[in-house]
Amino acid sequence: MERKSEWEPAIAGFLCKWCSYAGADLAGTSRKKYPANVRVLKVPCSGRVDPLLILKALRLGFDGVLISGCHPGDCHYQAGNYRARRRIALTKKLLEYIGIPEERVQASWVSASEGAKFAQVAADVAKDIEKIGPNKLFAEEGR
Amino acid sequence: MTTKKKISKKDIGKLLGIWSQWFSVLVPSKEENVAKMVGWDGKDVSFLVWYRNTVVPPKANFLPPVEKMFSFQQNRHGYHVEVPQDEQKRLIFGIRPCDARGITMIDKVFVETYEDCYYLSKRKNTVLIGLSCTNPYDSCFCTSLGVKPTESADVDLMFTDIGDEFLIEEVTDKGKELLASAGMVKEATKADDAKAKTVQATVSGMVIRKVDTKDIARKLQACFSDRDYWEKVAAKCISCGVCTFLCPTCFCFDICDELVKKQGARYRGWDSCSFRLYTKMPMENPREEKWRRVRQKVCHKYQFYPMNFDVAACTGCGRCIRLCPVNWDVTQILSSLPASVTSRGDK
Amino acid sequence: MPITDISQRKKFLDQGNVYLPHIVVIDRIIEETPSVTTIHFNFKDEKLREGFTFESGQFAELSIFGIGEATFCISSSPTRNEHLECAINRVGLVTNAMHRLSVGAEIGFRGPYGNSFPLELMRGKNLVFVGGGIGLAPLRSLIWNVLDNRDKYGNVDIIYGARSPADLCFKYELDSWSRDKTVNMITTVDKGDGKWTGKEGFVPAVLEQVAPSAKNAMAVVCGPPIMIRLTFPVLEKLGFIPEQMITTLEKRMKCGIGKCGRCNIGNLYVCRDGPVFTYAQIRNFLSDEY
Amino acid sequence: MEQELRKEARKLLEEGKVDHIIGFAPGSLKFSTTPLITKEKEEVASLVINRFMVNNLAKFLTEIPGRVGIVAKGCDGRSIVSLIQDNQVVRENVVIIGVPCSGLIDIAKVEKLVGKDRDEIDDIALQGEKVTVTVDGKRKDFPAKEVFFEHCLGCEFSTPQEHDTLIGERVAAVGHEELNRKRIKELKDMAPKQRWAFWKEQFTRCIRCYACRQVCPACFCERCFVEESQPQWVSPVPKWQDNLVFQVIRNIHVAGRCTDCGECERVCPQNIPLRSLSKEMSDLVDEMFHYKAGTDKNAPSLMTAYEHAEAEDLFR
Repeated sequence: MERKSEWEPAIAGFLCKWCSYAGADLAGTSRKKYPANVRVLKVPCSGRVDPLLILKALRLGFDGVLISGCHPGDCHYQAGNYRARRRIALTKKLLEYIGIPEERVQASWVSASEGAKFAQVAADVAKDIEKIGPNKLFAEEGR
Repeated sequence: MTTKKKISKKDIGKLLGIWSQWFSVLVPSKEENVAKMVGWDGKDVSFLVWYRNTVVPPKANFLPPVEKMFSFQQNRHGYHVEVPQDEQKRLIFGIRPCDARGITMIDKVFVETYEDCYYLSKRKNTVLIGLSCTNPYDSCFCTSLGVKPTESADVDLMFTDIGDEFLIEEVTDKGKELLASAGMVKEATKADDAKAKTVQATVSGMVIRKVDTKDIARKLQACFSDRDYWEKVAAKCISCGVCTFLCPTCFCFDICDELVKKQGARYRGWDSCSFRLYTKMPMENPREEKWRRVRQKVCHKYQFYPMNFDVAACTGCGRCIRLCPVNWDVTQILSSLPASVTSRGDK
Repeated sequence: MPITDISQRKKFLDQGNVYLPHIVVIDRIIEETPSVTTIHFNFKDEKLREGFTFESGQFAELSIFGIGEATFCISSSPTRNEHLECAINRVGLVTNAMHRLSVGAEIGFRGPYGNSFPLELMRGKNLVFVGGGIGLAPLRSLIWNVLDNRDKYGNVDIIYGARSPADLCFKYELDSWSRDKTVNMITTVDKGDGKWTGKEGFVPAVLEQVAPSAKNAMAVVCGPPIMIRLTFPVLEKLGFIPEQMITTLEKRMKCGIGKCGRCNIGNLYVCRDGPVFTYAQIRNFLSDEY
Repeated sequence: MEQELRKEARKLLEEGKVDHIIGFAPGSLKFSTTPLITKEKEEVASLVINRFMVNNLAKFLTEIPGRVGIVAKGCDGRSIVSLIQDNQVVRENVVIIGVPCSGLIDIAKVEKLVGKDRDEIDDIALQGEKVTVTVDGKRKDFPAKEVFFEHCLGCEFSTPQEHDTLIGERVAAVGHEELNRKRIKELKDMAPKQRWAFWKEQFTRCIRCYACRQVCPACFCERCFVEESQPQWVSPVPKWQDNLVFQVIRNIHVAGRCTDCGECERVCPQNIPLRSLSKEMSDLVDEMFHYKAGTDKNAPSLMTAYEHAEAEDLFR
């Protein structure tokens, strides 16, 4: 039914270097198949992910944003991911409120040993975003 | 003396219709209750009833809040630069004398030494039709700055409200041409002229806010280093850009580049001396403190600009008073300037 | 009154749109100090390469497309016109990006803008150049201009200082100037390192020690604002009158042509009425706004 | 009440308990006030209390040195507490002169209701929950809820909780739940695409005068992210995309600090409905984290605190 198009979603993936980044690595080395749509950006902690980074990624035309950090309780810096959680939760909700589809901004907890989970998350996120199509939110010139 | 013309108010729609054949006609219009000059829809002339003045001054039609200067793309031969062309002929109907004067003041800056083609191309392609004030705001103080609410030499045609009709003064030849093919425009009589005179006197009398502008430049020079005075005056200013952005004579701008997905462009947009970063250099900022910025704003309008162009860069439109978030009132400042330096100097 | 009449200013190949940059190509990059590099560049267009003229003291707006524009004085001399040079201090968005460029890069150039050093006034006079840090860049253009027409001028004193030996710009030329018997070259640093054999001390203090005569002289001062502010009183002490003191100022600029508003000192715009001023012109504002 | 306030302010200055008084003086326009920031005891005679004291004076606390006596409505009081929580203000340096406030009159609403501008209106008088507006000698009555600011209708703390003295009696706000969130509800009823189109249109008008940010007591950053140039996150010229990014991020930055004083929306010269963003943000903060800005000076600020289990449904 759906016409196959050239377009492939581009996803900005902010991955905590202590867990999800290693998780993504593991997914790669253990040959778990996951779509190549996630452009990985290594961050020192999910707590580093300023909402500005999320919005800037969308502003620059990324079709989606994935933030992934250590499971609650496992933060290398004790509470970075707890703080990230509040921030990301509010950002997601506010962006939804102004009309950015919730699929565009997603978050997950993936540990260094969860290569399979990362592959799954990446695939799911890519599928979600494929469904809603390319990000043209900021494309219109306007004034 | 040139003979004056007149037109019935109910014919304004028709007149604008005729002009629409040659021009993109702009009239005062409210969008979300913010009045500005925007494209006429071809029928609505209700502004003749509600319009006092726009929130956004018509300078925005020549120096827009943001404007693309050029776009660029890199290919294997290097950069390819493209300048957007704006050759549209425009006619602004209903500009107030204060705002028309404001445009004349910005003209001076954008013409001298180097011509600013972005501003001037729009300026040259635009005809200004002035409309006299009938109901000035209590914040207006134009008469203190030599602007008459019902007369203007800064437009092509000047319309004065004399009841059911407008008296039309042909200020420029361009203006005269505009009336040539308008059948509904009649010759004005002496009685019409007399009516206009009465209106002029009445409306001028309605501008109640007064500032003694004589000697202001000298007084400002005298108190330039009076830090205590300027600190006090600046205390409640919040350093936003409302007064400057919406001032009909302010022209400062910023230039910046943008590059998204290999599509690049250079833009310019309004900037304000109220902003702390306006003069920020890597190591120093000559106007880091708020009182210096407030002083700059006042001195530029009433001391520096007059030194360069022999006239104060203020038309008394009162926007800065009406729209200020904290009611910072420049007329109070101008009336309270100390006669001489009374406090410690600066630095 | 501005030193040069603005209305007489020569506009370079008037093209209608003064905001459109010409393309120049970087042909050499020299590391001056850890934070300063000099770029040598030339116009891509051959006609411009042939026809371009400027005067010592003028500046230009250089831009990297997609990053932005910034103001630089032209540090090469019009007497050596085979290419243009600008010294770039790495301090902000544009200058940091400039430091990442390599030879062959194409950048935008607008200019030359501003007035220039009053060579006519300086002719036959003894000249005192006082520079600090990257402030030597505009002076360098003038110094070469003078040295290339050596017989037109009297004595030449150059007093140049920087924070440390590593922060001295144009080291390769400082040496040649000190070897020049017609030049009295004094280099100083705020704090020397083990190898430093020259003077130590702030520029205004060293100037006071050197005490050049004010007779038939003109002083040209350029450096960080604090140095400029402290140097003028010293010159006054040495007998210089405000009309004998010249400086070139740096301010935040965007347009370079007197429109965008931010570089004013009183009613004067540094870009349009300057950047070269006499002390007489700006002394009322100097303590206050610069 | 005004007499009591002036006496109190004068006393504070005379006794050397404060160096500055921040309050409201009559403005130069009809139905307006202006912030009064003074060291002079003579000047406190011009302090006023009325229904037009719109500014959130907490904004000035971070820039006035020394000890300060400040006139605070409920929302100002919350902003002061929030600044204390963020270590921007030392409690001991502030004498909070609480002024209970059941709601402020939104002059823009009055103008719209009577079809006249501020300076054409002769009188506006509040009696109980009724506002009488006189234009050209003719009087018209409106229920207070129609002329009060929307945020006043949602006010939960009409008397500042944190205060050193209180001028006048505690009052309850003229609340109105439905009107308070009417515009937010309308937005939520739209499809996401419509909402985006709505905000795009709003931010196309933005001229980036930063009045919203400058007037906000919660925006106390030394340097705002929009002014960062390395990297330049947001273009300094008002393109709608960047205007939107600016405002959304600003709202996230002040989440847990915004006390719904409504100043950002009031001062916007382009009438961008900014409270429709900030109020929704406050609601989200309350719903998700049970946090109300500026209500507990000893509580850690929202973004530095956390519970072990919260908002987990938003994470994979």
